[in-house]
Amino acid sequence: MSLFWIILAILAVVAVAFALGRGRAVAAVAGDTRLLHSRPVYHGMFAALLAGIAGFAALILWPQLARLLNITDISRVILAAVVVGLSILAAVWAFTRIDAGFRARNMFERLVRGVLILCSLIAIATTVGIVLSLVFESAEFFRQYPWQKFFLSTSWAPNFQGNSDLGILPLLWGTLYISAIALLVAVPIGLFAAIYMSEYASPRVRGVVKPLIEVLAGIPTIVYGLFALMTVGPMLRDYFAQPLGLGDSGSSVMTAGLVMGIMIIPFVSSLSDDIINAVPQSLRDGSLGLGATPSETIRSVVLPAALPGIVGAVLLAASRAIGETMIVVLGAGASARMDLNPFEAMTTITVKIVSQLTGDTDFAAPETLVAFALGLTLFVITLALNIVALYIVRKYREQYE
Amino acid sequence: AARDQIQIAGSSTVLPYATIVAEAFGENTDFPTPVVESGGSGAGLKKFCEGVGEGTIDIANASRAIKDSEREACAAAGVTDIMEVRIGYDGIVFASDINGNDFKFTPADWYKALAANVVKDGKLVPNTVTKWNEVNPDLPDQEILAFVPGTKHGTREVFEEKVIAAGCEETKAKEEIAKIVTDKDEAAKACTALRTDGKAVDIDGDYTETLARIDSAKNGIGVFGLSFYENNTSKLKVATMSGVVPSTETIASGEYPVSRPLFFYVKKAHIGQVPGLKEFAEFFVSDEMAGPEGPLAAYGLVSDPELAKTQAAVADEQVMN
Amino acid sequence: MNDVARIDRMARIEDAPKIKANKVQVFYGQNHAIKDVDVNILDKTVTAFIGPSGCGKSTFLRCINRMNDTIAGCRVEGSILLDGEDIYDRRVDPVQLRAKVGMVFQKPNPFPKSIYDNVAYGPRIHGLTRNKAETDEIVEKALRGAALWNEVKDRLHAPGTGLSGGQQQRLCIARAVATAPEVLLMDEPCSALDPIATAQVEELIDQLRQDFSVVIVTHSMQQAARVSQKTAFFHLGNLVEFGDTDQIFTNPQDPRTESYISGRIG
Amino acid sequence: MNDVARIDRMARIEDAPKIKANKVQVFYGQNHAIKDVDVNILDKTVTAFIGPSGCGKSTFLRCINRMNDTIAGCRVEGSILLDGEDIYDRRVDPVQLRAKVGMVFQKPNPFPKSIYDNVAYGPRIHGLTRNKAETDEIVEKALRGAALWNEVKDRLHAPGTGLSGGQQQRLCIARAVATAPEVLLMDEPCSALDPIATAQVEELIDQLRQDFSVVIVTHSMQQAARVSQKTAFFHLGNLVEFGDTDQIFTNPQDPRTESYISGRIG
Amino acid sequence: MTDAALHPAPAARPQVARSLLAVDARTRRRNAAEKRFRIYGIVAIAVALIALALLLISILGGGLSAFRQTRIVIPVELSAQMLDKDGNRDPAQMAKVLTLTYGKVLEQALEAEIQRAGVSVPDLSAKDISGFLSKEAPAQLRAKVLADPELIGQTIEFDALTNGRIDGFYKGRVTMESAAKDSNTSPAQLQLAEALKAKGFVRTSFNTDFITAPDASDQRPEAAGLGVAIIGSFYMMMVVLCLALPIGVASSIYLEEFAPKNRLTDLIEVNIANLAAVPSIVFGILGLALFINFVGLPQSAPIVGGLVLTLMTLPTIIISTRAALKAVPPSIRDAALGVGASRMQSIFHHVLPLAMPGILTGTIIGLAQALGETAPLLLIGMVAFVRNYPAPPMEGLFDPASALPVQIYNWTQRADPAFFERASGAIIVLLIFLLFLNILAIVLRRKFERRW
Ligand SMILES: Nc1ncnc2c1ncn2[C@@H]1O[C@H](COP(=O)(O)OP(=O)(O)OP(=O)(O)O)[C@@H](O)[C@H]1O
Ligand SMILES: Nc1ncnc2c1ncn2[C@@H]1O[C@H](COP(=O)(O)OP(=O)(O)OP(=O)(O)O)[C@@H](O)[C@H]1O
Ligand SMILES: [Mg+2]
Ligand SMILES: [Mg+2]
Repeated sequence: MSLFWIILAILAVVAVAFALGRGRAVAAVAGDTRLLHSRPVYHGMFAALLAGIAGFAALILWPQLARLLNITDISRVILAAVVVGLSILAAVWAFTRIDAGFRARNMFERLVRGVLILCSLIAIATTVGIVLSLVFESAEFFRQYPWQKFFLSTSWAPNFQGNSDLGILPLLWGTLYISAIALLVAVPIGLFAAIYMSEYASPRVRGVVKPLIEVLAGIPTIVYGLFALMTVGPMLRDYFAQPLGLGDSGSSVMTAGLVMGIMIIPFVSSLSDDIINAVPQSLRDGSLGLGATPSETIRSVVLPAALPGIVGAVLLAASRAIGETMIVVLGAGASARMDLNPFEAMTTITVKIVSQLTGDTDFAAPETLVAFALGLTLFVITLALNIVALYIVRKYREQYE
Repeated sequence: AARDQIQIAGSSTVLPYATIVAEAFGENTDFPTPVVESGGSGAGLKKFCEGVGEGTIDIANASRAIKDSEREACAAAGVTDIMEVRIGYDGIVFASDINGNDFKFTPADWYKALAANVVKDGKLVPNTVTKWNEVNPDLPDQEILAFVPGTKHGTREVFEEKVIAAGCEETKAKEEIAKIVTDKDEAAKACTALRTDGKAVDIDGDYTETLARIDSAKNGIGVFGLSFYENNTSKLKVATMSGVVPSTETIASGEYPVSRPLFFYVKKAHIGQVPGLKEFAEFFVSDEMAGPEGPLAAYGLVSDPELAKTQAAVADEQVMN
Repeated sequence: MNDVARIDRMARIEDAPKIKANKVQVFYGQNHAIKDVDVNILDKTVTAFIGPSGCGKSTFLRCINRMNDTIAGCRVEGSILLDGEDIYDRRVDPVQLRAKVGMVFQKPNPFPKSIYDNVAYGPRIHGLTRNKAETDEIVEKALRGAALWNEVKDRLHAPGTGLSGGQQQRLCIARAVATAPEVLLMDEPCSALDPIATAQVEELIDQLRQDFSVVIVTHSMQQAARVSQKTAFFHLGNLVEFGDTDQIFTNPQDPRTESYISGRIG
Repeated sequence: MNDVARIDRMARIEDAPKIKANKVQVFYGQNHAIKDVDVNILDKTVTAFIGPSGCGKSTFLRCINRMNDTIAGCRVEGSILLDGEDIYDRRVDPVQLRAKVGMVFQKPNPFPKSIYDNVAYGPRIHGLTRNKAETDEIVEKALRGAALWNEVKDRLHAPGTGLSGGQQQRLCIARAVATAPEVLLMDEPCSALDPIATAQVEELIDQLRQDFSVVIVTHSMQQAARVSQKTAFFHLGNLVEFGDTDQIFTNPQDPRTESYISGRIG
Repeated sequence: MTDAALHPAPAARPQVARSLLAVDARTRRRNAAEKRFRIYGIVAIAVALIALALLLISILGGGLSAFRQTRIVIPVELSAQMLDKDGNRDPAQMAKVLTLTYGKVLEQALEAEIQRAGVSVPDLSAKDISGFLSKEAPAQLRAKVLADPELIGQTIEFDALTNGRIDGFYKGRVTMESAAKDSNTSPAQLQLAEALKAKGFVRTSFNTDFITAPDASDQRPEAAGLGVAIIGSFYMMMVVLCLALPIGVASSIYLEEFAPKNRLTDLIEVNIANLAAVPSIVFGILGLALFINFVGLPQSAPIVGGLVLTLMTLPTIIISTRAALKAVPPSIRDAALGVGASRMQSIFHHVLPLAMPGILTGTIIGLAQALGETAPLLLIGMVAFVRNYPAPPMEGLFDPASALPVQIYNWTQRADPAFFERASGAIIVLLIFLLFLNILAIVLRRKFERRW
């Protein structure tokens, strides 16, 4: 019995449970559904949801349980029997509870709420998982490499023979520098595009432009990388860096920042557009009615009202910028350096995580393990930044609501 | 259901060879085509050393020999019987834009051009040369710009060892450095450290990136694998090293100095568990594949003069001790 | 308002109506909401629009400062002259128009800002003040005028959306008054107000009339009678009758007006 | 409403008030909006809440069906009993409570759906109907009751947000009536209505009183006098006086009530 | 009570134009600001669209040719002598004959054909002839013969792929000049190609294999296809869509609508924002540790990829969904609660539909990101050379597969320049995937979008 059929079987049980649950509720009041505490659908959905939860939970957990209990050969037939059996059992139990007074909606909603809570815990679980999957190897790294050097050294020079310099500072600097430039590109462009789309453009234009801009987020980053490497980099070098005497590096922070900025435009523009569009028209009317120009209305009424959402969008864009590798590798180069000159090559933490993790170095040596420490450090840094951001948004928002 | 295809992971240098063999293996036998992951020697060996069983890989490709520390980690996870198979050599060449100047290098030229610090008047001072002909009057009057493999690449190790360190020795700089820097490790490091002022550009990507960089900076000189160069002879001009033109022959004979062996490692415990594993290993090192006339050599692998010995070892399932 | 301008305008008072609507038609898509309305609104006068709910009072009011522009699918025909100039002329800047013709909406819509910022908003964008002190003064005056000052003077920096319904309505009146428009359109400004607050707002309207023109939509016949000099009665999108308030309420010409008035309840 | 339940309720009518509020206090953060309010609301009776704007009428009204739960920072103390059961009891399901105690809000807030769906929403979620025909019937009845049927019968599937202010208000009344609550809380339901529509809504309130209990907030003293049997006068968060409407309007006990009533205007 | 003398404004009101048609100085300034503001908007959109156009042009320019492929049809004599020495058509025996032999058969057939056609090219070497055909051709011929042993002894018309360089010559990528320097081809070989084309043996036609065939090794760029990658990506997107969207929306609903506002929910909120900033490769580390090592799911499987990408896209979906939920005015919730709807009902009936555009946007952007991501797949073994098609859904989710971005990433790393064209072609396919998603979202968004 293949997985496909097992799932189909669960779904069948769910459907039957729904129909029977609903039917029983209707029957309980001899057809006059107004006498029911909850509408018949809720009785059906309660039974169905219970059956579904039981079935799918069993499907996911049973093999793990079997593994723990050292039942090595989990036969598909047994699996199917257990899963479908549990599902039916749950449905039957739900079925027995159904009568006119059964608070099916409340029970159903309580179940749904449980599911919702479970879902929002996935985020926490992911974080825990990430920390756990980084922390042991990081500890191993710090056993082999002094933490003072890692956090305070300004030199990054891994070496195959060992004796490497693995200071995070140049990488951190590169990360912040490149992300900042990317945001300087993306936030104004994205925000203005969003404003134009939601406030000025006709629905038709908006309907075309918005998805087009969204395509920018879907173009594989390697394309951006090549674009940076072949077009933007040389152009910046020939028309800006060299004439200004700022060096002649083909790859630079500027190149990567610009190109990455273009990539994250849709994060700012599309999300902000939705949020701005959701600001009630009556607020705009209020401002326009006082003789404000549309732009004044946008700046002083619409944007403040949409602020929390816009901040979220910008944070998302920033996050994406921090996590990007390909554009940095091809656009900004791979050399770890601390420099103010934006036309110099630099690199980011993320790039080095990837390269140290996928390189040819000894996997038990600090040169590879440093990737985990970098990951963990970046995690902590972004966490701190996010806390600050949340705090600022809160403080700012309190003025409004 | 037990896994029925072979799982391979590891070095991206070995990857093309492994895919060529895997493809031919899938075509010519009843076994499914093995799955070949890329991801670097370190990552490959790490997966290899994760343990024994269906959820772990069978073969790790590596562009270097497995390290002792890695074998310890392997053993700790229960991976004890490992077959080491050397498939041949990878030549490392220096090439520049096809329309540019001709170069005839020696390791000393590279050392003088790219060393981070040079000895001057008994002191280590930052390297300031900007043109190749300042390094060696026989070289063209061209800005120094070298695209060298990034620190993640095994090629970097070979480059540092066989070119920079060799140049360091050749120019007698090593002895002078030893006088200034007393710590032995530090002295070795000073010998191979590359400049960071933009003359030596680290490439963390692959050879296609190096090629693209030469495309956008025509005076750059890149470090490539021989097979990559051979596939792009219409765009690249190769430089000689110590007067030898790199080719499979000159490398096999040892005339051309810059090369390294390539390996793959087989988990012996999986032979018999994973269908076709031993057949694949044998197929890989067979003359039809890895021999001098085989497709791997045609693609640029320098075939191992001692291939017969390897074939025998694989047939015997000889493990490392 | 500087004196020259005032004198200038005074000179014109009797000449022409402040606002002259000519055969105005409004369509919401297919829905013909305003049919052939002609109306003259005088300066320094309060004009009341009355009529059953849904008859088009708000719609017509919104035409006068082109707030209908913001409604998709709304089409206006005919002409409306403000001081003799067609406000639907292509050269007219609706922003300038709305600065002259202010509006209080039917549903209170305070900005999600502090009470103070809500009121100071108009003066700021129109540059009516030169410094904080002046702004403070305008804000206080406007809030006092709208009979809200006492209730909010201790919480000027609390959000305007946290006010009660009636307070929000007065806030919106204060906001509109603070910009000192020449014509003020008020769409049921007292609907959520208690009698005392209503009286205060009516007093405010009376004061405004000294200098400006006010148009007020109301459902309260008594209110219309109390505050307005002219009354327009709308019915099903038509302007049924327009004339002096006294005449409309004592001696309506049209039977529909008659029957609407006589059902006086409110 | 099934018959058994109705009989059951009838038997209890005279025993106890439908709603009994006991020392209710409401705070918005620091702001003490309702202070120590005790009030009994009888079944089959219309109770009017009057008082100046911002005195806490809406706040108290929202307490009765726990709509205050949704306002962050709003805290309710004291007890409110509905049919003898404390609605702030932890075991009480606010949903069921609100199905029994319906509400019309001060600001009309139609769903951004069609007019029909706005009205049919309540009956649908409460399963009051068994088929489309019954739903149609309920919708029509509710819209007729709210005096909106004639205006919208041809555009039942047009969006409810495209109605005029007064129409939206009546739509919200229809929506609340359609769910047949036992107690209906109406926050200034006629503020945007013309006299005729107001009369129709008042008639509706009178009809509802035959079976249910109605609480109405109004600024119109006349309206309070016309429709209600009991009146509560609020001032600055206090319940100043509560009694028979006749008595309150003719013979108020408290000087504050007196002075508020006598300023009768709107 | 009401303060007397409300008007006029305390400060002398700045000169206001009396005529509506004459614009006063301040209004002119404000209108100029307005115009500038609009222009910023237009410029912003223009910049974004120009960047998009440039990228698309470069992709299309480089990749469209991947959808065409050069083939040659030659009669091949399948001599029993070479292919089935025993002559008993025993499949097991015939399977012993390797592709090498079939290669020779094809070589002879091509040589014979050249002679028969009377094409003569000076300096044509044996290598030029043997290198004319793709190395894939013998494999295909062998598969064909093994599938139908009766063919042996016959002469069949065989449709063979030409070598990538020849293909490139027809597409203009390889020229006589470049061939002169290229060690893998020669001008003579290209002349041969030209002559054969003139005779009509060679044709370039639409390349369905590019979309359906599996990947090929570095020596056969002409045979490399996207079949496995498309299936892999499709499976992964299914997993992501089926998990990330409901989970993301569910947790947003809980956090935004139900969760008490306290330390814990703040923590969750910060957490989610922070997860968005975690580099995707770290999700790969997590996936490897959790799904492969702990749960025991197989390597290189789309299910694992899908799960990892789900975790990766969740923050994007949650953040945008929460923002969208937050933007729904509270009066709508009140209205629903007021008629006795439960919180759950008010959310699912009213709030969620109104928040839908924002949710869809987040989903689209999240999916686009997931669709183009390689780094996390690196660690769970999906950045791989896979030639066997995964099985149909559910079971197939556990079979090895690659993915579109992986294929692109791999191909851009390969030495043979012909792979660059393939990579660009793959990008086009990926964008088409994306386009479908976008169109779906546009349609849905249209349905839900509404200003109130
Ligand atoms: N959400 C809120 N946050 C803070 N304060 C509030 C909020 N809502 C109301 N208030 C305050 O509580 C007090 C009572 O408000 P409420 O809305 O109950 O008044 P009301 O009697 O209904 O007045 P109106 O007739 O104007 O509607 C007012 O001072 C008001 O400013
Ligand atoms: N945005 C809109 N879209 C479509 N129809 C509308 C819109 N606004 C109003 N209408 C319709 O136009 C007609 C006139 O509406 P209007 O708002 O002008 O009425 P009103 O006289 O202000 O009524 P009320 O006293 O109830 O506010 C009504 O039938 C209304 O349904
Ligand atoms: Mg109106
Ligand atoms: Mg109120």
